[in-house]
Amino acid sequence: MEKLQVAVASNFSSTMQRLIPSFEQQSGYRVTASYASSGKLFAQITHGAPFDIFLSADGERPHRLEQLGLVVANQRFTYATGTLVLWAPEARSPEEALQQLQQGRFSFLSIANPKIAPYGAAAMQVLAKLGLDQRFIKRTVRGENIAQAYQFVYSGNAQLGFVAKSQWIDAGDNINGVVWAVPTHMYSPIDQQGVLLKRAEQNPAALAFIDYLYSDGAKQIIAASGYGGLTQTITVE
Amino acid sequence: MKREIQAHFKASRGEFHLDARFTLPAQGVSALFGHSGSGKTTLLRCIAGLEPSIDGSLTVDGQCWQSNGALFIPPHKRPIGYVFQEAHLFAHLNVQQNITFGQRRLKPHERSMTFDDVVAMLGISHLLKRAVTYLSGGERQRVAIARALLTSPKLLLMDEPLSALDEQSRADILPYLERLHDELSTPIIYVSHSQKEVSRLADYLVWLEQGKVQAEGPLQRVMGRFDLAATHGDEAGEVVIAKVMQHDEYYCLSRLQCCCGELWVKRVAGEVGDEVRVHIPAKDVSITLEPATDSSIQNIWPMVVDAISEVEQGQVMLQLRAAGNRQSPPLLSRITLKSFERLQLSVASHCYAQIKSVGLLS
Amino acid sequence: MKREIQAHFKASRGEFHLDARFTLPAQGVSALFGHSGSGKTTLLRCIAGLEPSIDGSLTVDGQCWQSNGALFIPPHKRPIGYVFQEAHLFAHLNVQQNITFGQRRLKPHERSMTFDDVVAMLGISHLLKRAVTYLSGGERQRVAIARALLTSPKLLLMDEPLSALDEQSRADILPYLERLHDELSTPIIYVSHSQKEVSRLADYLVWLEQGKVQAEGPLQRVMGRFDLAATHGDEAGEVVIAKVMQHDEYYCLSRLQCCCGELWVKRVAGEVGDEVRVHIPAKDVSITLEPATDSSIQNIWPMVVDAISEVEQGQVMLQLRAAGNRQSPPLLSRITLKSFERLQLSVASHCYAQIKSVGLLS
Amino acid sequence: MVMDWQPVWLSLQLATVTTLLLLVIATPLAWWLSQTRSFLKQPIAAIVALPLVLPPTVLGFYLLLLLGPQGAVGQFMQQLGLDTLPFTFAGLVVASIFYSLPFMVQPLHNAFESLGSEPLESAATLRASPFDTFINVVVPLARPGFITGIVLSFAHTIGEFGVILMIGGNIPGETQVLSIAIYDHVEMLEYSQAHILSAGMVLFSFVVLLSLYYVNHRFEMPRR
Amino acid sequence: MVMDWQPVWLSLQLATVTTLLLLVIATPLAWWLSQTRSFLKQPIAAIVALPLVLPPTVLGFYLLLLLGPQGAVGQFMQQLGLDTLPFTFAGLVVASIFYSLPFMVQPLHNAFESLGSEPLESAATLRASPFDTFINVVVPLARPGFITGIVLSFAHTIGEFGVILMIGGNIPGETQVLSIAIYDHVEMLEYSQAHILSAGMVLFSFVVLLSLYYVNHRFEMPRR
Ligand SMILES: Nc1ncnc2c1ncn2[C@@H]1O[C@H](COP(=O)(O)OP(=O)(O)OP(=O)(O)O)[C@@H](O)[C@H]1O
Ligand SMILES: Nc1ncnc2c1ncn2[C@@H]1O[C@H](COP(=O)(O)OP(=O)(O)OP(=O)(O)O)[C@@H](O)[C@H]1O
Ligand SMILES: [Mg+2]
Ligand SMILES: [Mg+2]
Repeated sequence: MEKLQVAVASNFSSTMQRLIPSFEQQSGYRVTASYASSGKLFAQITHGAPFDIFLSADGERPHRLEQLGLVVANQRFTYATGTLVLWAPEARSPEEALQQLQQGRFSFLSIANPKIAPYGAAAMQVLAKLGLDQRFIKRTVRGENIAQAYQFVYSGNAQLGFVAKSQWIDAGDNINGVVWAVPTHMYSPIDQQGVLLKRAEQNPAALAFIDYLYSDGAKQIIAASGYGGLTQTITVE
Repeated sequence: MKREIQAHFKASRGEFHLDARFTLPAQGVSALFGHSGSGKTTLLRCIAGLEPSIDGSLTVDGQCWQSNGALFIPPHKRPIGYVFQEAHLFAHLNVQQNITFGQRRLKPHERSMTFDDVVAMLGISHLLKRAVTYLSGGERQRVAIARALLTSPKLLLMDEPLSALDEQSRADILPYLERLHDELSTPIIYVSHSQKEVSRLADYLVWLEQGKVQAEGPLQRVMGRFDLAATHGDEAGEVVIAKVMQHDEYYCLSRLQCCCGELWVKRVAGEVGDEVRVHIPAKDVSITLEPATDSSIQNIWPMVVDAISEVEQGQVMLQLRAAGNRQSPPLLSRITLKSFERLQLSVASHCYAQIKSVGLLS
Repeated sequence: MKREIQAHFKASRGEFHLDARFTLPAQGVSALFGHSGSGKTTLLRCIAGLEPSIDGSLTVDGQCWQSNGALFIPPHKRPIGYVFQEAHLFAHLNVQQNITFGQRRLKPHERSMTFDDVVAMLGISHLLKRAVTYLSGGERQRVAIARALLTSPKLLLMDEPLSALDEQSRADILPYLERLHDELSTPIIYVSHSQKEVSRLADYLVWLEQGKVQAEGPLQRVMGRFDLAATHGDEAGEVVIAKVMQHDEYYCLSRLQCCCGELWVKRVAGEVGDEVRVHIPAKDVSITLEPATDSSIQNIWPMVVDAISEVEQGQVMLQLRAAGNRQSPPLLSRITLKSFERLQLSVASHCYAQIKSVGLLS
Repeated sequence: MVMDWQPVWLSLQLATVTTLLLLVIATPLAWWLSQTRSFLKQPIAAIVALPLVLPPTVLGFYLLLLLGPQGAVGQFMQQLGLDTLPFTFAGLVVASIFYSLPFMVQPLHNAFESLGSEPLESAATLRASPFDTFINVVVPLARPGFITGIVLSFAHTIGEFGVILMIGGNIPGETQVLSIAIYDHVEMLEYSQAHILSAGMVLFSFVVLLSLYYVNHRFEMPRR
Repeated sequence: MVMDWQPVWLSLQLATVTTLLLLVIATPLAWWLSQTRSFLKQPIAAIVALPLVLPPTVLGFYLLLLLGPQGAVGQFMQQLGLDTLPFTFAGLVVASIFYSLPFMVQPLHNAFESLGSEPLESAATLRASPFDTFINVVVPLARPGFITGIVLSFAHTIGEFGVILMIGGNIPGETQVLSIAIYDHVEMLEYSQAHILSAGMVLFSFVVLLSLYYVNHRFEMPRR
């Protein structure tokens, strides 16, 4: 039976773990997922990593892979859209969280590294919109990825943090404070895109998995995990 | 107050049991003497404070250095110099740096030895810039001696310091050690298994066997004891104190007076009136019934046989005393049983003891 | 083919220049003798192959071991036993494991020594299970000797192996070394600065000074040389080969015959007819003009004065030969100038040499 | 929570294999460094330590370049008809060896140098060939150096994940070792699982290290 | 490309300060380990090596918890009126020290043990106090151990970024060290920048290490 290797950006890992059982049940295929940052996965894929599908945290890297001709053309698809929230463990209401940010009532603000993580870039856009992007440079700590941005707040070292809504949902009840749901117009959409690698062009399991991602069941799971779930194929410009 | 070193150390190491109690004069040279493995090194280390786990007490010249767990002066605060059995030089320092290591840690007024003297005496001036790795065994040992001397110690501990040295080097160093205790009155505790060295140097002897003190006392008394003499074969003998009476510069001789009679010896260094120590090996004392007149042997004393013991088969040890002087210390003579029978000697026999002058130690 | 060891080594180490060429008999004991720093250890290391950077050639008993860069047999392929100046035991092995380290690497038929013999001879049976850290200096040296002996070497190299040992241990080991070269005809090259040890043990002598061979030859010839004798003070003397003629069990004496005459000595171990070596120290030979009859000295030979030299001021060295035998090897006697003048001795004077029997080495 | 033992086994395997191979590789290298008087000694000693100065992920990246199908080594291996190393267990081993080399070489080098020449010379005069001497004299006398090398390499390989993530690709059952698994848990905010695994790992390592030190202690040479 | 020198300086500063402080901390610890006969010796030696077995990021996470305002250490520091350590240079130093401790302690421990008691005893009989002896005899004789400890700690601190990223927060000019900068380039697929920085880092480190080894060589004790 065909085995399916999916390379998944770390920030989507918990959602992926919910998708896998349901897919496996439906299709009978077995999926193994490898998690790492999109940058690492990109480097690995360009050096022959044995992946069939790559679910990136952004659109840039799948695009580059397409340009390099390593993936099946015209198959790039957005499987999830990230949603940014501002987490304030000490605040009692979303408004207070926003005020805390605007008034600078924190020692450290945590974001993902804007250079390498789409959530970080989005957070910077929000700060710019609020006119705060230059003010807190020395008080802004940047995680390698959105998970570290979350950990900075979780450990109490940062009092505010732009994290992913999916993380907030994952954490469930055992978490303090409130989040301010950042209006989506304040940042360009965090489109998380996926591609089918050339080696898997004929792999029925891979094709089945992509089909599955378009399915309602998958969309539901993704949406419930805190993503603006829309799965669509993007054709090459 | 009497200048003394009182020590008592007790410890068990595997099958080796140390239990040594002794009192040494805190002046002159005391020898720790004994067979290999008898505990000499261990005892010396105790005195230096290098065996803090060994229980014991030690008083040096009225000062308590260690007292059964209650007091323990650490080694670097004891004013000692220590020459280890193996040289133990510092591998990262050259010869000169090794030698001055201790000296540099003294205040100027504490320094009673000068670098130039010590280096010249030990004949190591050509080695000063050398890495210690490139020293020969004997050179190593001389450097170690220099290093210990330059700490200007109040008590010098030496663990067989001359064993790797040739006669020439020994002959250079021994007089210096003698000067050390004569002029600076630095007491020396000297570990050795050479009876010759001991009798040349030591005033006082502690004889160790299996961690216990077997005999202890002034050199003369311990060396004169028959049991000791019997054990140590060829080197048994008597040490007598003699007074310099006259120097004969032409013949290069000195006339000494000792209890038993006159003694002509090779010109000694001292002044007329000085006291010198003379070791008379039992095997160098021969016996005649009549005084020989045409012999190259110059020292002939009339004696009386005081005691007789058979040392080994075929060998007889005679204890003699000066004829007409009941109180004179004993003189030992070892002769063959055959000669003994031929000369028909017995206790109270009168005879003449011949001593070869050049066979004497100064 | 003549059994010989031919060696020539040349090297410069800082100010030390080695350039030693010599030929030794490949049997018996050869001594490398010289002052501290004269290059004895370096030379011994060359022979063992431990100085591959030193140029030289070495042929042992017809086999070439090294030849000026063209050939170099590595040390572990040379059938030698080496006793280092410092014991160099393996710290990770106990005494027994140290001793058998070399033996275990021999094929059974190559083993000519037995463990039990060697251990008993060196008196280390009680130490076998001990960690080497806990050995005394002398114990350490004995273990090192045992370790070298158990490699059943075809050539034994010993660097002052007895210097840390007391008389008792020496007396135990020396006869064994003698047996080694007598029974197994294992040649021994022996480094020593003790003339006494050398004259007791060695057949052949190489005298080193500052890296050069100063004198070389059979012991008798080299030791008899006046210059050597003069240098080494008290221990100068003559070594003569003598034949055992008779044992007197009652008196525990043996009668030896040597070129100059008869010699009564303490009972020796050999059989009647065996040859033994006798060292006659110059200072133990006294001179009379008439033979003493009532003396404890048993050995009295009629001699003729062959040569006279003044050794030091006040001391005269006489070279004697047997009266009526122009070819006899010389006998040395040291007497004082005073006696010399009193006895009116001159070249060709007749006299009697008195030798104290117990003063002799076996 | 169902415990997934595979990463644990994989980590232990990786650390064991790496440490063993490091012993094989580093021992002769360290020995050469300790004995040579070649002018290459210092440069090579410096090169050995170099992998340390790069961030592990970056090092992994360069290893990926080198070992991958376009890299020099990768092309060479393909010419030999072999698979390329990245994303395989063998690749993990190669990367770990490369990265942990200084942890093994340095302590061994020190230990060998501090022996001095005496034991070697004694052994040679006792008929031991150089190899025999090395095994029966040098190795036991250099034991503390070996222990340190083993401890540092083993612990470091267990804990390392930057290089391994990059070269291994975090493929469950193949290259997903424990350190990556813990990392994943932390990333997924599954802190309790991460705590359990971390605590287990620390405890296990503590027991292993402690036993090693006690065994070492038992064989220690007695000191005065 | 405009070169940003700040991460470079920061890395050098961090590595230097860490190595110096490690010398201060590890030397007495290693000395104690080498001299003690306490039953605590083995457990403490094992604990020193433990930070190695956790993935650096995970270790960083736990340090973050421990040093943070809710952590035991953080609370203690706050009670003393001090700022908490995470996201400060001081925090980086503390984390680096913690993580690199075994690289300094282990080689020193070995070097001290291989000295034996002879030099200490000789020095004591030559009037040198224990401290004097330590400075003038033990330290020079243990030089190879110090060199190894310094090389491993320095190189490792330069290259480490998992712990540092976590504890430092990658604040440009404050806690963004070179290793993180290179990492970022790789993640951003800016490979040419990464290549330049890496090559510079490797070259620089090579020169530093080589000089260190040559200096060490000059002071080496002569061997037969
Ligand atoms: N830990 C130990 N276990 C067993 N025996 C020990 C231990 N430490 C020392 N010894 C023994 O104690 C004895 C005394 O040793 P020490 O070094 O004092 O002898 P020594 O008189 O100096 O001998 P040498 O003349 O040979 O140097 C030796 O027999 C030695 O083997
Ligand atoms: N690398 C070197 N540089 C300078 N001198 C050296 C070097 N190596 C050895 N020497 C010198 O060579 C000489 C010979 O040393 P060797 O060990 O052979 O002497 P030895 O005859 O065995 O003396 P000992 O009786 O004292 O042991 C010594 O003076 C020593 O200092
Ligand atoms: Mg001793
Ligand atoms: Mg020598």
